[in-house]
Amino acid sequence: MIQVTVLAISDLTIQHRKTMIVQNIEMSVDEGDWFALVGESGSGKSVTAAAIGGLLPRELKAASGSILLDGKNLVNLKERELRKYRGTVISYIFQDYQGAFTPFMKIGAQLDEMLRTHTNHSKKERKERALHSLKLVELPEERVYNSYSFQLSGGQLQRAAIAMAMILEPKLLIADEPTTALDSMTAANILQLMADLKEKAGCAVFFITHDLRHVRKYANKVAIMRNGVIVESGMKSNVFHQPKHEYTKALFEAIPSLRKTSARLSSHL
Amino acid sequence: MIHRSRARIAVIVTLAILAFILILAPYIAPFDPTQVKMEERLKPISMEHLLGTDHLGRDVFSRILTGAQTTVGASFLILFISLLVGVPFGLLSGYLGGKIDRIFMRIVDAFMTFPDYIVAIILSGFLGPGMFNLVLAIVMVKWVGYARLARSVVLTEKQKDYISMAKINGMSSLNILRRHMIPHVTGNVMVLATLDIGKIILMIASLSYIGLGAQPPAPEWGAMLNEAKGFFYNAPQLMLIPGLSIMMVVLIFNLLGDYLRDHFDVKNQKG
Amino acid sequence: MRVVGQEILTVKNLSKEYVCGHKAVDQVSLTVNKGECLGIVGESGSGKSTLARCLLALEKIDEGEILLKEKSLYNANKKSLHPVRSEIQAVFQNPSASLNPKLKIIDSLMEPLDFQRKIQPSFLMDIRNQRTKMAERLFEMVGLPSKYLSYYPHELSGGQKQRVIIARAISIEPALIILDEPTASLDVSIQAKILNLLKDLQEDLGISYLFISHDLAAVNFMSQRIIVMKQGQIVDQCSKHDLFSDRRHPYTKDLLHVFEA
Amino acid sequence: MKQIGKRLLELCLFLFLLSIISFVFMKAAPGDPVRYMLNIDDVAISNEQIESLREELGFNDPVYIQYWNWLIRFFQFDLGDSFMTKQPVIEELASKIPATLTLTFSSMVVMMLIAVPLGTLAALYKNQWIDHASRIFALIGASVPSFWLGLLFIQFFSVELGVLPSMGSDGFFHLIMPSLTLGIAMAAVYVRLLRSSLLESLGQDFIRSARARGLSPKRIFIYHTFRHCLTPVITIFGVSLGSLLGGTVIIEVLFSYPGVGKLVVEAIIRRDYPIIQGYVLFMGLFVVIINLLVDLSYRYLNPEIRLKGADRQ
Repeated sequence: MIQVTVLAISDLTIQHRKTMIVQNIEMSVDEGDWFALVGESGSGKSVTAAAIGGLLPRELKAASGSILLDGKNLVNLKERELRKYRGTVISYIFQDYQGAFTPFMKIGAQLDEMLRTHTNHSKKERKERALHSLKLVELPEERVYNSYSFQLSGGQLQRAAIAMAMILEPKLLIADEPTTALDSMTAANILQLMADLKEKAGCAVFFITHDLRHVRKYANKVAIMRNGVIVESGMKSNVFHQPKHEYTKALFEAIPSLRKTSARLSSHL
Repeated sequence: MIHRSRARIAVIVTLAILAFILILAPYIAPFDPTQVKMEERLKPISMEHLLGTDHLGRDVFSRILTGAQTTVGASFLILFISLLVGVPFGLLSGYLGGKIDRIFMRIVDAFMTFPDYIVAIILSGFLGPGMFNLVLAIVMVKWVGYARLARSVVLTEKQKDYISMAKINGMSSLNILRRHMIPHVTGNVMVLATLDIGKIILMIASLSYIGLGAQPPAPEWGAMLNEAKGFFYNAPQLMLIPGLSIMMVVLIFNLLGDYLRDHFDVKNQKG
Repeated sequence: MRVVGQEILTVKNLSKEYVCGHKAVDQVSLTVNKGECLGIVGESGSGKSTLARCLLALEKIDEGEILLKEKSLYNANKKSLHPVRSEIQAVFQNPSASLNPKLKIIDSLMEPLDFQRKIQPSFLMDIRNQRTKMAERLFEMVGLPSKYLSYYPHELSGGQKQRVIIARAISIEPALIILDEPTASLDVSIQAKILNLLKDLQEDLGISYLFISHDLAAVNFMSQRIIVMKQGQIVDQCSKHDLFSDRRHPYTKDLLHVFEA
Repeated sequence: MKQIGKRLLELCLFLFLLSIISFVFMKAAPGDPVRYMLNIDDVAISNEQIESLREELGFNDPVYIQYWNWLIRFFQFDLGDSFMTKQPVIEELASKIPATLTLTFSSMVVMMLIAVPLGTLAALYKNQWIDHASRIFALIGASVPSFWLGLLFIQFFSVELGVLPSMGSDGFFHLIMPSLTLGIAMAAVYVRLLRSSLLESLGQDFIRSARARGLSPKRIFIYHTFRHCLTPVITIFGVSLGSLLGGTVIIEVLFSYPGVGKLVVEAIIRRDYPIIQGYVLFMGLFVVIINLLVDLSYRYLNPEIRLKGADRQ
């Protein structure tokens, strides 16, 4: 089946006053992809993710290049236009699950608010869809619908955030380190959930992480980023088995692996 | 970074001038501030009387200088005592915690629920008008703020790992307080103190204005404003000059306070 | 390479209950031998950090006993706790929180040596009274240029700060260092260097480690023996070589599955 | 509801303590109250007269009896008589309280009219000219003695233009200058607090998530940002209402505005203790009510407190 390109970023540069945060990056994400953008802190991966949905803080701006979504360049869209894409075509989940929901509004109310903003379904229809979306992420839908965020655990909150993100069946789900703040067990379940939802909805996942171990199991494409530049990218199998760039090799060797027990880790970075 | 060093020089220079006036006021004042000369009443600004004379013929310039000593001097005294009482109290209560801390919090809450002006007025009411009673009243109001600040700084730092590290090294509580807590507390207290001086000066002036602070003929800025009330028509400058002096001094300290707060925030944020 | 025999740390049926009745640490017993690294792996809430704080006498324990070089650490009163206590040091997860932002690096580094005059670390004997020289040597041992001694913590990176903390931990040549998630907040490349440094220091100075982390791979890399904790209890214990044997506890197998992928 | 009950109990205890303190203060105050009572009218008085009055008023009874009697009379709204006017303190206060409350309320309105728009704009347009303007306004406002500002108003409006009355309080015009003076002074403090709490709310993670969901800026501001910063704003408002009351004392004296503040200052100068004591209790009651209202707003605004029963941050 021909690959429909969902997102195509070309020659994107983002600046903070004079300093370059991200320099002429190229990447493209097709329907059904799990595209992993890997980089250490300060590599500019989160800034790239934010730029896609136009969520850059005021002092950062996309100096040049284009972000094509379904053929439309988002960079020069006005805020009012871009807003229509957020939540419907592009949706986000963040590392800090506490910050996904407004603390003094019930989870159900926030789901309802989003549906009211982007659709004109009736109240009953909205409630059904909200409950259904919570069911999809394996949460006790009635209880979660009527509770506040401080009444849920970290794992539950992140699941509810995924439900919120997937409720309008976006084309692109941007996940900025969604499991970093979770236990390894809960994290594994969340990643599995995201993979299942991706298959069902057929959307693309743009996955930001600093941990290559998550990438090995779920991603099909990967890009390695360092100091605002993409040093290597391609299909996961190629990059994992024959890494070309020095930095990529060093990253792989720096991870303590369970199987081969070496006396020292390579750390010539 | 020039902006910062330029601001620092400006601040130091103004402080020096202020200190100079405060200490040397009685000597550089051309006339005796309380000496009444009815024939010299309500003179306009002249070479002889730089700021004219008031309704009793006293030289306004001399009164402003010596007035500075009362108003600003008293507020430094209040600040000093409040710090001396408040900071140790807050440090111990914050560090030791437990019952002492709970009792302390009850006292602070009681003080804090009342607006400081009201407490100062009532206290000086019971103690009776007069500068000494006013100073005492304001100290009783102000010390709580510093105790609370010291306590909150200690509480936040107490949980930090470097305090656990110090405990692991077997350092005594006293050593921990002295070596680790004091630097944090001094930073924050300095900022609060500079911002507070302005408030204290205003409080002294206001309470003296309504007759609770300095009693005539003391040359206190607030009291001078009260005396000038009757002479709007013929000598408006009598009312302008003390007001302006209060405003300038308070403005200087508020500017200094803002500067210190930004300076210390930078250090705190990074730390 | 491992020196068998002399037991540095012995913990017997240690329990710690929080006021809400939740048993944070439940009947934990373990031993650490000289020059050995014992690993403890567990999710957050498994009680591994509470155990560490109990061993460091930062928190009281409800039951059980802690022996450090056969001397009891727990039921000693404050005064006699002191000599035993200097035998144990710690490295925590967040390097920025372990250094007082208002003190220069050299003052934080030399704090243990400044406040425990009686201690004579073997590798600093010749310069015990020259504070700056000692600081420079300690920095050499952890691979930091001595110009950082006069810096303030906010001028250093996470990895550099963690090296300062490690230098401080080894400065009084303790018998045991408790490492509670020492590299969790560092990037992969920096984590590798820090783990290598810890291994080098263990070989050079023969200090025993208690390496605590949620990352089974890091624990496996550092330790000879591994303990798995869940809800305050030790659910599994094995030497590193038979980590993959099928006698492992199901929870350990789940962890293996997650980290091995 | 349990915490509110606890809070109410706490506040009643506080009031009770307050009455004891003010009673003790009255006893410990220097000067002989009986002597003040008598020689107010500059009439020569013999010692016997003072002695007989002392006996009659029960000043010679043991302290706790005096306090007990005082407490009983207190619950019958009898706070004794003012030394100066011989009128019952309750009536003296009751006649003046409405004036002070109107002044406080109108100053509060002035404060809100200035501080809320300026503070909000300063936060929304950070580091632009409106923000710097608000910073300068706050700096000047905090440096100008409020009573001096009043004097300038009198000088300008009454003396020069003769437009506004500078004395008394029968009518709207008498209210303008005092409330303007006090309102502006308070606005200067409130503007910066409002700005920082709004900035803090704007920076919250859940605001970024709301934006990522494609909600409209207007909706985000009203239902999310503003609602979040309401809690700190109300706390600051509660505190500033207290210091607003403090300010009224000075302003009432300045504009000889016949409120409770002016009364208490005269009472202090004339050592009229019953009035002072009555004022302390009135203030205590007023502050207690404000605290209770602020507490209730916490429970309403912050579900976490309502459900978990955690007391105020």
